[in-house]
Amino acid sequence: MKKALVTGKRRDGNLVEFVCKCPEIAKSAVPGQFVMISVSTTLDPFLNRPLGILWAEGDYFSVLFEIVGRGTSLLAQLEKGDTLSLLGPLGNGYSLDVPRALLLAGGRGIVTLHFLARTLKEIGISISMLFGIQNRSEIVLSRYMVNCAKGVQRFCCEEEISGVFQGTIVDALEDYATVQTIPEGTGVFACGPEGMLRALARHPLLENHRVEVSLEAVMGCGFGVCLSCAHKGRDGYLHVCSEGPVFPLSEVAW
Amino acid sequence: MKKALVTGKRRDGNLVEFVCKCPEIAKSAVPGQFVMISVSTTLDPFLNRPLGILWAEGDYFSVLFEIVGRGTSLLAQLEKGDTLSLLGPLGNGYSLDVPRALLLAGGRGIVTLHFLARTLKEIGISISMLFGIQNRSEIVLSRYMVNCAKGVQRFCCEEEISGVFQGTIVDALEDYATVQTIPEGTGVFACGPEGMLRALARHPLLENHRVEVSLEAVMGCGFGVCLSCAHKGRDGYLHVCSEGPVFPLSEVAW
Amino acid sequence: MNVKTRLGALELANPVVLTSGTAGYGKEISPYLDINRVGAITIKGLSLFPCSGNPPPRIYESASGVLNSIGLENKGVERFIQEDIPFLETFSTRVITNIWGTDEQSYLDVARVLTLVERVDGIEVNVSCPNVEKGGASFSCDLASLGSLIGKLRDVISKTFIVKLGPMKENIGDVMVLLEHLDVDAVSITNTFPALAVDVSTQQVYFSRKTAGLSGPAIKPLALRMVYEATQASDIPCIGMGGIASGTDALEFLLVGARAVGVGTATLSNPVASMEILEGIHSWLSERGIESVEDIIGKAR
Amino acid sequence: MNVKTRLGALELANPVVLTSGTAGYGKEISPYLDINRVGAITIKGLSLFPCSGNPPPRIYESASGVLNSIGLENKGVERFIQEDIPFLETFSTRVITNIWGTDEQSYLDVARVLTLVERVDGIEVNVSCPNVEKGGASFSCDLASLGSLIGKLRDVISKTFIVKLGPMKENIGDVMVLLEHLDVDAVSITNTFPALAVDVSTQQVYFSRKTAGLSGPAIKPLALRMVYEATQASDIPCIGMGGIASGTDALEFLLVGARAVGVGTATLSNPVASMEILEGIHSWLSERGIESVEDIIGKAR
Ligand SMILES: Cc1cc2nc3c(=O)[nH]c(=O)nc-3n(C[C@H](O)[C@H](O)[C@H](O)COP(=O)(O)OP(=O)(O)OC[C@H]3O[C@@H](n4cnc5c(N)ncnc54)[C@H](O)[C@@H]3O)c2cc1C
Ligand SMILES: Cc1cc2nc3c(=O)[nH]c(=O)nc-3n(C[C@H](O)[C@H](O)[C@H](O)COP(=O)(O)OP(=O)(O)OC[C@H]3O[C@@H](n4cnc5c(N)ncnc54)[C@H](O)[C@@H]3O)c2cc1C
Ligand SMILES: Cc1cc2nc3c(=O)[nH]c(=O)nc-3n(C[C@H](O)[C@H](O)[C@H](O)COP(=O)(O)O)c2cc1C
Ligand SMILES: Cc1cc2nc3c(=O)[nH]c(=O)nc-3n(C[C@H](O)[C@H](O)[C@H](O)COP(=O)(O)O)c2cc1C
Ligand code: FES
Ligand code: FES
Repeated sequence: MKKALVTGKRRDGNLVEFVCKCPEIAKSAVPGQFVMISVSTTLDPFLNRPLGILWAEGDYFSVLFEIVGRGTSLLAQLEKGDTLSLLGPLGNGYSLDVPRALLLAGGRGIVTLHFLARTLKEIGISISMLFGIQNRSEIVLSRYMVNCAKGVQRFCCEEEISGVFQGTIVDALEDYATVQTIPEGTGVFACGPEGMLRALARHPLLENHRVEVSLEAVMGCGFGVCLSCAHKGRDGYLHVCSEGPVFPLSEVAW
Repeated sequence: MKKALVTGKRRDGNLVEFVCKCPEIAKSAVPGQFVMISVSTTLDPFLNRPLGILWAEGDYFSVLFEIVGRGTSLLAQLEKGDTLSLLGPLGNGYSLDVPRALLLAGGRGIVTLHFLARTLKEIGISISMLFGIQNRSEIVLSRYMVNCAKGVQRFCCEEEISGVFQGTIVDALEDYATVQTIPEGTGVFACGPEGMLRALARHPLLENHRVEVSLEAVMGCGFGVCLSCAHKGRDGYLHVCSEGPVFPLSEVAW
Repeated sequence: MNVKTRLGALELANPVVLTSGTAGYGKEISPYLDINRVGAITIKGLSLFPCSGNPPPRIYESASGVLNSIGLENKGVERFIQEDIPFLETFSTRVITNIWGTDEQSYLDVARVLTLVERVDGIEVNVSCPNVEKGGASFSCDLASLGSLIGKLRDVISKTFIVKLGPMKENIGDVMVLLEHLDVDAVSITNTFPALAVDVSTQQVYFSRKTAGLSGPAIKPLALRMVYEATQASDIPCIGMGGIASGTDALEFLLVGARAVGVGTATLSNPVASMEILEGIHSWLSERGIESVEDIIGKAR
Repeated sequence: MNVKTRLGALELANPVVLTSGTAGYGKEISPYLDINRVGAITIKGLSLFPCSGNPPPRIYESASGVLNSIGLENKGVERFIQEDIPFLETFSTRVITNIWGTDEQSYLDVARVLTLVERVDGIEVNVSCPNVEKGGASFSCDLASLGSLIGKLRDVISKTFIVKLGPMKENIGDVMVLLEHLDVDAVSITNTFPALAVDVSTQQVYFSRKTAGLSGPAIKPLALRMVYEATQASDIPCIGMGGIASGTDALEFLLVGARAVGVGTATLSNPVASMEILEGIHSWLSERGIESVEDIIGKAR
């Protein structure tokens, strides 16, 4: 297991961000990858928890997570100065060899797309980003949208918020497509709840594009030994931790 | 469960003392009683740990423990400002209706005898105290000997330490008896390892005295429902948490 | 909201039951918990004569679990009636007495005494005590001896008759069908699991009787499976137990088919665990607008 | 210090074995752990044909334990030989292949293929796979069908022949005596325990196959008891496993009679758990001046 020092903590309601120092992980991480973090020093809970990498720079990287159960609650108790025990970076990242990119992020799916956007921007690739949330409780997540000088940036919410496009990310995509065509060759990257990804999978607007999605699965190990992270694929099961978490949308089935 | 705020922490090697604020416990505790402290917020370890009360005064009381295993290690991680979840005060204390007292403390057995000595001193009963340790690593425990103007105070160690009587607490008792007779009616109170208590049980010097000993047992609940804290007694098993932990030596068997 | 439940003819004000061996004879838990507020209290296993139990140590902690080797220590049924029934008479909660014996006769003798005690609402028969040599273990190891014991007990027990099962060789569905034929009113599932602990410091087995019974959160998934299979095989009301420490745990047992839930080891670490569990059930039901606990019993299939 | 141990004719450099299903086919764990340093690696359970396993979710966490419903997914023996044996040939560690089938014939077919593979040192037969319908479960439910399968396999297996047992109805001592008669080289004890999980948010059973197998620290006391009873009944060398997560845990299994120890679920939370366990054994022995691990095997009786 690697060790990472928590050098920063930010908490907004149920969302927690840790900035961590761990050169080994930070220097090799690419967008789309994740870490497996130990959440307890006792024998309960026993398994590590997977969290996407929000950004990595120099000796530092960051994770952003929602408190949803036992593990994330325990993790949220750690403070600046505490040490994390973890594995990573794990999994395969997004393809960076695209002429331009359209990023579709739903809720906490913004985590790995934030990292992707920063990276694409750095290497000079133009990006557009649509970010959707279900309700106003998630509004703080919009902080992680990356400001891209050239590209379009859209924020939508299924609940009514004044000044914000009301609808799902699919609605926002359709709306976006009325003003902007998605040029052939655009790399489309999506990360968000299963329901959102499923809707995108059947969407005519994306039919002829190379789309990559990042999947989640309940994980045992995160490094390929236990086969617990199965997700339906076109030909049999995909293993999210070792073959993903990023997959060409065309390989995924629901 | 009651809550107690840790208002002070002192650590010397493997020994930890917590000063705790909990008026409910502090105001009713008597010497010889103990608390059951929760050592984990997860489901492992699941049971509470019994610890004797070192002193209680006003709204505060204190515990002093040795780190010996999983539970005490976890407990030792708590800091000033943290909150303990606990039950107590539990069990029956020492008899205070004695004309004078002789206290025999072995190792961390000093915990409850420290409280007893302070209390007897307060109510004006003359005390003598013999305190023994096995080796120099326990020397910090001598801090908890109570200075009693009138009585005798002796410190012994099985290992050689210059200026300190070398021997077991039984040796020290015999040595003490050569210079000082133990007047009839003296309340004799002993707390320490099983081996020490067993040696005292057969000792001719204590034959005609009222001796009370404090026993330990591995405990499930600490409040009398599970019957796990059995200790051999003259007539069947004694239950350390509910009938003790203080027993007349005459009732105990080995 | 209606949290009432029923074990045959016995109505419980709520589904949370204190299990045998973790609440003493009633008196011991009372300073910490108002026993009128639980659905029922089950008394420590009683035998005809007092039993001194096993030599210490009697308890050991494993990962999220507890091994006990109490050895069914108890004061015997006569002393219980003299010393504790008067105390229990000052309460209105349901009282279930747990019993055990070393042969059919001794089971029958205890049952005959307790069935005459007015304050006793139910008699729970422990047929799986792994801690005592020649103990109940033999009665649950095959259907024939189990059937013989239970059949005879049925004839003498006029209270709500509960059979307490533990892990055993026979298929649990077959056991349930047998118990249904024998007209048992309810079952308690499960007792502890046979287990072992080793003390590496002495390089010896930890308990003098070698094996001991595992309970606590560690066994919850095993207990859930047993309750699931038992309640699928038969409609005998079931008190589900094994590692319940939270409202969610209790709901899991109700969802798979238990009509009541037992709280054992959790009481040892928190004497009011049962009350917190009951509150957990209450708030979960009310958050979902579920009117009656009946509505969720057996919903997970 | 001598930590060598022996499973029949197979010598292991140390007693720590990676268990089946928690180390992949070898390749997956290799970036994290030098597999030459463990006593042996056991490969994920192989069947004659590839098997796609159970629908997700496949894993659930309970108190100090893990329920899995992988459903014995594997690439099949042929692909294993093509894709993974060449990789394993670059290592010197002992390789044990775990196998399963749906009837005697399919077990025999896999065994026949693997017994010819030079790199394979041992064949471990899983007779207790609770996750697969019509799976191994049937072979361990009575002595006759177990004996029939094992007898036939013995005839075709020329490697070290290991039978992997799980919880079952038959008395474990009787099973050991039977296996001794059938000339089995070693046993692995234990496989996972049949268990159930409920998702209260959906009010449904969590796994699509309903029951799943419980492993991890929660089951250690149950596994210790099985190993204790098995090694008392027979001298067949035993790989003890179930919840081992520390050097102390491993020593407990060795003390009750295991000749090697398996590390499974612990690897999932820490890929080098096996190495830390081995170091724990080393330092415990050396602190006590014990020369050889042999000296403590079976000392706790
Ligand atoms: C590759 C990957 C990357 C992830 N990145 C992030 C991230 O950046 N930020 C973030 O907040 N969350 C992320 N998740 C989800 C996160 O791992 C889970 O929320 C977390 O493991 C829940 O742990 P818990 O103990 O708090 O919840 P539990 O008490 O275990 O469960 C609470 C709920 O969460 C679900 N859940 C549990 N484990 C997982 C899992 N592995 N994947 C999905 N759902 C799960 C359960 O089914 C249950 O409904 C990621 C998951 C994966 C697989
Ligand atoms: C009434 C009473 C009062 C006590 N007062 C004090 C005190 O003031 N200060 C102090 O340091 N300790 C005291 N103890 C002992 C203390 O409870 C144990 O050291 C502690 O529970 C060990 O917990 P653990 O998880 O760290 O050890 P574990 O990992 O559980 O075990 C480590 C070792 O401690 C032994 N042990 C475990 N539980 C107990 C127990 N309840 N009693 C005795 N030995 C045990 C085990 O057998 C083992 O050898 C008291 C015990 C009792 C019964
Ligand atoms: C200390 C202790 C004593 C027990 N004594 C008895 C008993 O006398 N009779 C009985 O039928 N079950 C007895 N049990 C079993 C419990 O009633 C219960 O069935 C089991 O512990 C599982 O529930 P739990 O995990 O909530 O504890 C005892 C359990 C413990 C922990
Ligand atoms: C994810 C997972 C997959 C497993 N797959 C297999 C398998 O294919 N064949 C087998 O015999 N045992 C399998 N097992 C059982 C383990 O090898 C081991 O016997 C069991 O988990 C107990 O050990 P542990 O508590 O150390 O994990 C699996 C266990 C887990 C957790
Ligand atoms: S989580 Fe273990 S293989 Fe993917
Ligand atoms: S520890 Fe439970 S009765 Fe004493």
